[in-house]
Amino acid sequence: MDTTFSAEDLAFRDEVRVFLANTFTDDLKARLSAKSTYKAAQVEWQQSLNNQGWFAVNWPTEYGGSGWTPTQKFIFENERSLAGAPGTIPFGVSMVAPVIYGFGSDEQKARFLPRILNSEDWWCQGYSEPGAGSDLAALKTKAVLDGDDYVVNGAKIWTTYAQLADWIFCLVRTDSSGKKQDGISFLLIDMKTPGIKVNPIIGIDNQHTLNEVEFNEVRVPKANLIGEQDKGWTYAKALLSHERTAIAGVAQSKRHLSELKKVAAVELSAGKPLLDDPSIRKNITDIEIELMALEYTELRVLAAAAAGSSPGAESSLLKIKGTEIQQSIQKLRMDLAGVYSGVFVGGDIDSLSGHEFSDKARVEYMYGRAATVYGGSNEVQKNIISKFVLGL
Amino acid sequence: MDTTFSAEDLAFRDEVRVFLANTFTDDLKARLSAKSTYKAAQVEWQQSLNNQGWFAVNWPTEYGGSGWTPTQKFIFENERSLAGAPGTIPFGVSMVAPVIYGFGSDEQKARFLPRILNSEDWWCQGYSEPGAGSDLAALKTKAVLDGDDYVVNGAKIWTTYAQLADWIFCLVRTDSSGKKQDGISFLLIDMKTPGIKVNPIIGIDNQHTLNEVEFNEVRVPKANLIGEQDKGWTYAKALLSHERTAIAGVAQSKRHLSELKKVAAVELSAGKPLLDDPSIRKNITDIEIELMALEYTELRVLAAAAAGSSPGAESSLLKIKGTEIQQSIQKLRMDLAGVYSGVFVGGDIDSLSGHEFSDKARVEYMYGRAATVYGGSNEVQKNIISKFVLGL
Amino acid sequence: MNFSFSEEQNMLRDSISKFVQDQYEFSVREKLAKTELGFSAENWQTFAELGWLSIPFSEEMGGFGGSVVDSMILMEEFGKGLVLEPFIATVLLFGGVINRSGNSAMMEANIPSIIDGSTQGALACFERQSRFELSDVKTQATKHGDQYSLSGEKSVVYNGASADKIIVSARTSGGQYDNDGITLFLVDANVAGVESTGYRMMDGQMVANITLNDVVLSRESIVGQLDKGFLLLQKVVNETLTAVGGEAIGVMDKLHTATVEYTKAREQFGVAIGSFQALQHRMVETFMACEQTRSLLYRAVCSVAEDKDEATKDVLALKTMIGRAGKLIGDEALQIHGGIGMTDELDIGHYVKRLMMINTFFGDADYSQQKFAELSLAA
Amino acid sequence: MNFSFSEEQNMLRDSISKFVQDQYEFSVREKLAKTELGFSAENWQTFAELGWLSIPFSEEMGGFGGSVVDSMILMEEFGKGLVLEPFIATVLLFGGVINRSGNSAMMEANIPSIIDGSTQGALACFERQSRFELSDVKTQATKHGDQYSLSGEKSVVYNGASADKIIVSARTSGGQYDNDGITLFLVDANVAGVESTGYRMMDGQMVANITLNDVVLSRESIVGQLDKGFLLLQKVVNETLTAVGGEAIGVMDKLHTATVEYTKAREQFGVAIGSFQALQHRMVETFMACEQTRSLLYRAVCSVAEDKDEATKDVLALKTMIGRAGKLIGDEALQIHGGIGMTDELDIGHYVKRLMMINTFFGDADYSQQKFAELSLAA
Repeated sequence: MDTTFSAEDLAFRDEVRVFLANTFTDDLKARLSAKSTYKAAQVEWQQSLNNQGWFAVNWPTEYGGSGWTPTQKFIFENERSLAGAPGTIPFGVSMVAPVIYGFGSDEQKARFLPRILNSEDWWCQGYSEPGAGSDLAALKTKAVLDGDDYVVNGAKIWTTYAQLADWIFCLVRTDSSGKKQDGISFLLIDMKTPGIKVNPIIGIDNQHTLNEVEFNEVRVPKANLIGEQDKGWTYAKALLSHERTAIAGVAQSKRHLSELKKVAAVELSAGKPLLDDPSIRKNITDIEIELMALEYTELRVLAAAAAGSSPGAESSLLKIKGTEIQQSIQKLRMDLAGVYSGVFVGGDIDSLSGHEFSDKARVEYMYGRAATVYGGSNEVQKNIISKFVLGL
Repeated sequence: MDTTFSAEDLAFRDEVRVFLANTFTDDLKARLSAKSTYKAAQVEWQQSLNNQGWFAVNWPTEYGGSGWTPTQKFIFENERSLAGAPGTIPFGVSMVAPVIYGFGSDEQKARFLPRILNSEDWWCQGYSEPGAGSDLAALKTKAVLDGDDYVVNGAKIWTTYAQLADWIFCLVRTDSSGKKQDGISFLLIDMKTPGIKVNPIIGIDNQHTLNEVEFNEVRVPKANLIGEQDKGWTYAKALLSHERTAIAGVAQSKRHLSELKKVAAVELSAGKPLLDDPSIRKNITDIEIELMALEYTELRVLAAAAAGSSPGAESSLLKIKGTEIQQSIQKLRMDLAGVYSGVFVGGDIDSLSGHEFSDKARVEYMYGRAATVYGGSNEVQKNIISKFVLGL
Repeated sequence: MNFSFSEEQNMLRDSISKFVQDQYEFSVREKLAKTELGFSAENWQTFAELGWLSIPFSEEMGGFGGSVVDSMILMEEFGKGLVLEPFIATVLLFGGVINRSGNSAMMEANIPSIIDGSTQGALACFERQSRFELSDVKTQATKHGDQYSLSGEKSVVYNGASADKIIVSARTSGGQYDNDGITLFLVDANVAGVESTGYRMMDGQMVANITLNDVVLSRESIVGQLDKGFLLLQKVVNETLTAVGGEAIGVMDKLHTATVEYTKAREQFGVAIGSFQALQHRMVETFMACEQTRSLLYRAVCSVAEDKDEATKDVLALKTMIGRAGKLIGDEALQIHGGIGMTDELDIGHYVKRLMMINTFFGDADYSQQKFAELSLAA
Repeated sequence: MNFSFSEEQNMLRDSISKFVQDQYEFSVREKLAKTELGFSAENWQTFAELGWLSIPFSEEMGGFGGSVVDSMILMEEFGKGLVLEPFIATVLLFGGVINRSGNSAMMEANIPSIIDGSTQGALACFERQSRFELSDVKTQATKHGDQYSLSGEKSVVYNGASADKIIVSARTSGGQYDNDGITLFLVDANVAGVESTGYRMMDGQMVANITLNDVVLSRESIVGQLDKGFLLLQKVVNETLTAVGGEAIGVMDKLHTATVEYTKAREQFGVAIGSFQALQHRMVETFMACEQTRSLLYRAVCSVAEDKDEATKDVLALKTMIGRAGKLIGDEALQIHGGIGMTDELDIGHYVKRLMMINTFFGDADYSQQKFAELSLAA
């Protein structure tokens, strides 16, 4: 048991730092934060990572994975977060790709994986449906085989960035006769196919991130079916625990917390820094201690995964604690912003109020409420731990 | 809506203060706190209350109740607690008496109520059984009619002060054919009856308060059956919400909290009073604010009861919050005691350690753990609120 | 001691409740919230006609002669409908300060026009740096003979953009953080040197930052006593917070009830989600939080109405609990509603935002608890 | 970076685990806890023979040459059996201070007899008034020529009644609360002027209050450096707390597991109570609390073993979480067990008491968190 970095690890860390300094430029940063240039900038960033061989960090090396050790993953995530660089959009590289290389045909692998690696396709996820939330398997979107095509009818909801996406991977119902987990198939659908309509959903953060995606007689080639018809639930399940691990966001939370300490050092109450306020001290350190723990919980899970045990119910723990910490940080940011936490209009007003972090505070707080609901609600995660870890 | 006291209320408060000053003497106080003299002293105290007409505060006046308004009850409880005077042992006056005057025969009323009023009989409660905890109705102690007697076999558990008691009121099973709530009868049993054995249970507080009471062919005259055979559950249920209200102990908690503020003002850390410590300040005021709220919640429930609505599920709220606050206070006391909170042997060592409140801290903390379990566990109370208030 | 409402109070509640139900459907409210004004001038006239704007003022002034209990009742019903009209800013804060000023000329000149709905008012008592400290005042009032000249900037002034008249706290003596030496001035919004930039808060309320550049005022513009503005503010804040506590409980009850009802209707895994015990017990917690908050509300409102010594302490306890219970209830409402709760389209998020705004209004839970501790733990 | 144990460490764990299972049944432990000594001298000799008492000491001293990781492993297994023998007091605290003293004569004179089980030791570093502050020292060491005279009272000294030798913190310079000016002295328990009053703690541990009346000591009795005792103590406390963290996690896991198993067996309302979702979700919380505590334990133990800058900070984080998680886990274990959990007869209450004692050991959760904040929030 030790936590020291080897000489190779330290060299890798330096390499990452150099890469970040060269690649994550102020110009890129600016383009990432403007709505109109966001997508292109994010793609550019992901392509830079891929050129370095650092994009598909969890893929098997045969498909282009980075082949990193848990320690390298830890180092990269830490450095990336410290630099404030964005993560990768997970829907392609982390979510559909493992299904494709795990269960797809050779043709599908050849067709989709290289484009994902190079961020040529922007993917979104079609799981949830209006009326079926955490009870994912209750989905109703139907696909009926008609010649060489499946004809898809129904709707998906809470689809992040569907408005930017080229492709959507969907769970669809191909058989309703058995129990609900059976009869589900996994389809890859081109978003340009006629009959698809994307309806924006404005969130409580007043942003357009989520969407409803309607399917009206959408024809999807049979070649886009992953694995066997009616077996999609199996493929999707394998992917779910992966999603949960990714949601933990430890490195990101570390960065946010350290930013907030700096804010608390300069924001005043009655002329004294908020960092001297006993409530703020308690609130910050409550979070920090949980986060220090979660960082090592994640390392332990990564180490176990590298040693061959697949992250099962432990990933539920990461998801629950990770999202709880994220929300606590968002709450802390709001607390620090005080009355300015409620300021609604951005732009000019921010500078007027003298509290530039308040608009970010509100948007992140509000958007962050969803973290305990998506990726399988935290209640569902608790049911998973209860059943598979505690044996209840 | 107002919280002012009328002239009559103020006069009553003065009267209570005079009574307490005259009756709750240092001598009585000393006898109450020594194990050997406790029972006689407690009886003496209750008899003093009864001589004043202040003992049976919730009974109808026709049976000797005090006929107090909610405000008077509030005033008395406050003054009593402020003075540090003990409450009344509830098993007779508050628990079995309402069943007797509510459902007993005229003979039973005449026989038992005057002796309860004058604290001539010490009662204990025979509800819980080994194996049947919160699921009270699952009780198995059997009573079979044999001539003019019921013959009782079985065991009751968690019986407070059974070792001091003259009588026990029991729920017994007289019929096992229907659903479990049916076939239960309510029996009054003389503790001197042959076949009763009291086995002490030492608690985690290392005190002997609880007991198991065994019944082995115990013959109980039919005249000691309350109401109808097999209808005991109905009678007991009426009593339960009463018990829950009594458990809240708001006035007592107010007194304890104000004592602890005084302790925190003199106990030091690094030479500074603990009362200046931010954690202690937060812990004290967390409790105080909840308690200030609960005081008014209780007043609102009392007022509603006086206006004719019977305290139903609201009493579950009082029980939950009241016991949570009690436990928080016990925890706070332990925190103040610091390392001395663990001192096990009382007597000499207490004075040695210089922290006389530490032994009390430990005993009350440990004994207090049971408060969220007895009187219907807090989980059961939540089920009650969920069902009867929220309609879930 | 009694916890029931008078016949008159029940009638008041019914009339407000009816208005909210009939005129304040969520979709109507949403349209109003997006207008430039941020509320309905027509509604405001209705309030005047129904006498609601007169509630806290004495009968001599043409008012209803109500107490904070009446204001609490009104605000509880307003809370249920997320009413946008600036009752708090104009009637409770602006009107409250005038009403407690002891200056009868000023009262006679202003209260009738509050009551008839013709004057909109605001209280400008916070600044960019002041966070929740009423005493942190940099805005300077400099005396020139019989006149004062005001300069400074006030932040997040509720109803600041619509107000005809604004009460401004300014320093006439003492240091930046002193309680003493703060004086309140009545400032006409149209007078030279007053500039206001309006913006919207997340609950739809319109606020403004107000700059004062050598605004010249007569001695008669002083509200209350020279240098003693802090005490006057504190009194009015206590009264206002009990009324806002009413609003908070209205919002909380609404969120709690809507959530319970949602769990009865919403099915997952083939059953209503309200049948899951883990959710049941959490909703019992929100139920208890509502009840405990209501108890502190009644405690504080009586304390303020009866002018008890512990009024400030009771109000701080209430404010602390509103913050904490509000967070719990809001979080559970969003979480239990799930995805649908996260959309701007549903009313739930809007109720949550209003509760969050109430939390930071004149001091959040942590701040209020520390102030409470100062009073409660003084040796 | 790796989180697995060496072959040797796994063997160590197995041998301790086997001892606890075979020799430390709860009923046996309960009898031991009620003896005057409070533990078994025979067990102590077994520990010596098995080499456990030598774990932290270097091979040169005849020790096992282990790290804090090894001590942690041992203590985790001890925790599962609520082992009473004074390993913490004699080996970790007393032995730890000697071991870190840099004084080779003293090490050679004392460590072998710790290892062979013939010396019992204690560390007397707290006083009646000192609460959790190691630096609050009133006990005075007055210099007379080449000798020191010690006077004062030390409180709650673990193993104080059985100890042959005691390390005492005393003030040689500075004021009562200063970190500097504290010196550690090695005191023979039988020497004139040392009086000890033994008593028991609720977890069965024997402690003593020790009075020192003009106890005369040579210059050679100084452990470490004059006036620098605080730094030495802090180092040893960090090492000890990571080992005690191991014990805590042993206790927590035991409580959590016993509770889960109880809910599978215990029936109410016709079903196992483990089928109630509200209880399930609460046991998921205790599971997560165990895992998070274990993570901080590994973090702190590596930090201390690798002598990192953040060692103290990591230990304080661990100690804070042990207090908080321990409270949660203990509370839930008692509550979910219900009545039976409240009896002295069942082991549950005893595990809970040990966790409570660990919480107050060298600073409770609130104290540790504030100390943590001082390090973490320094600007």
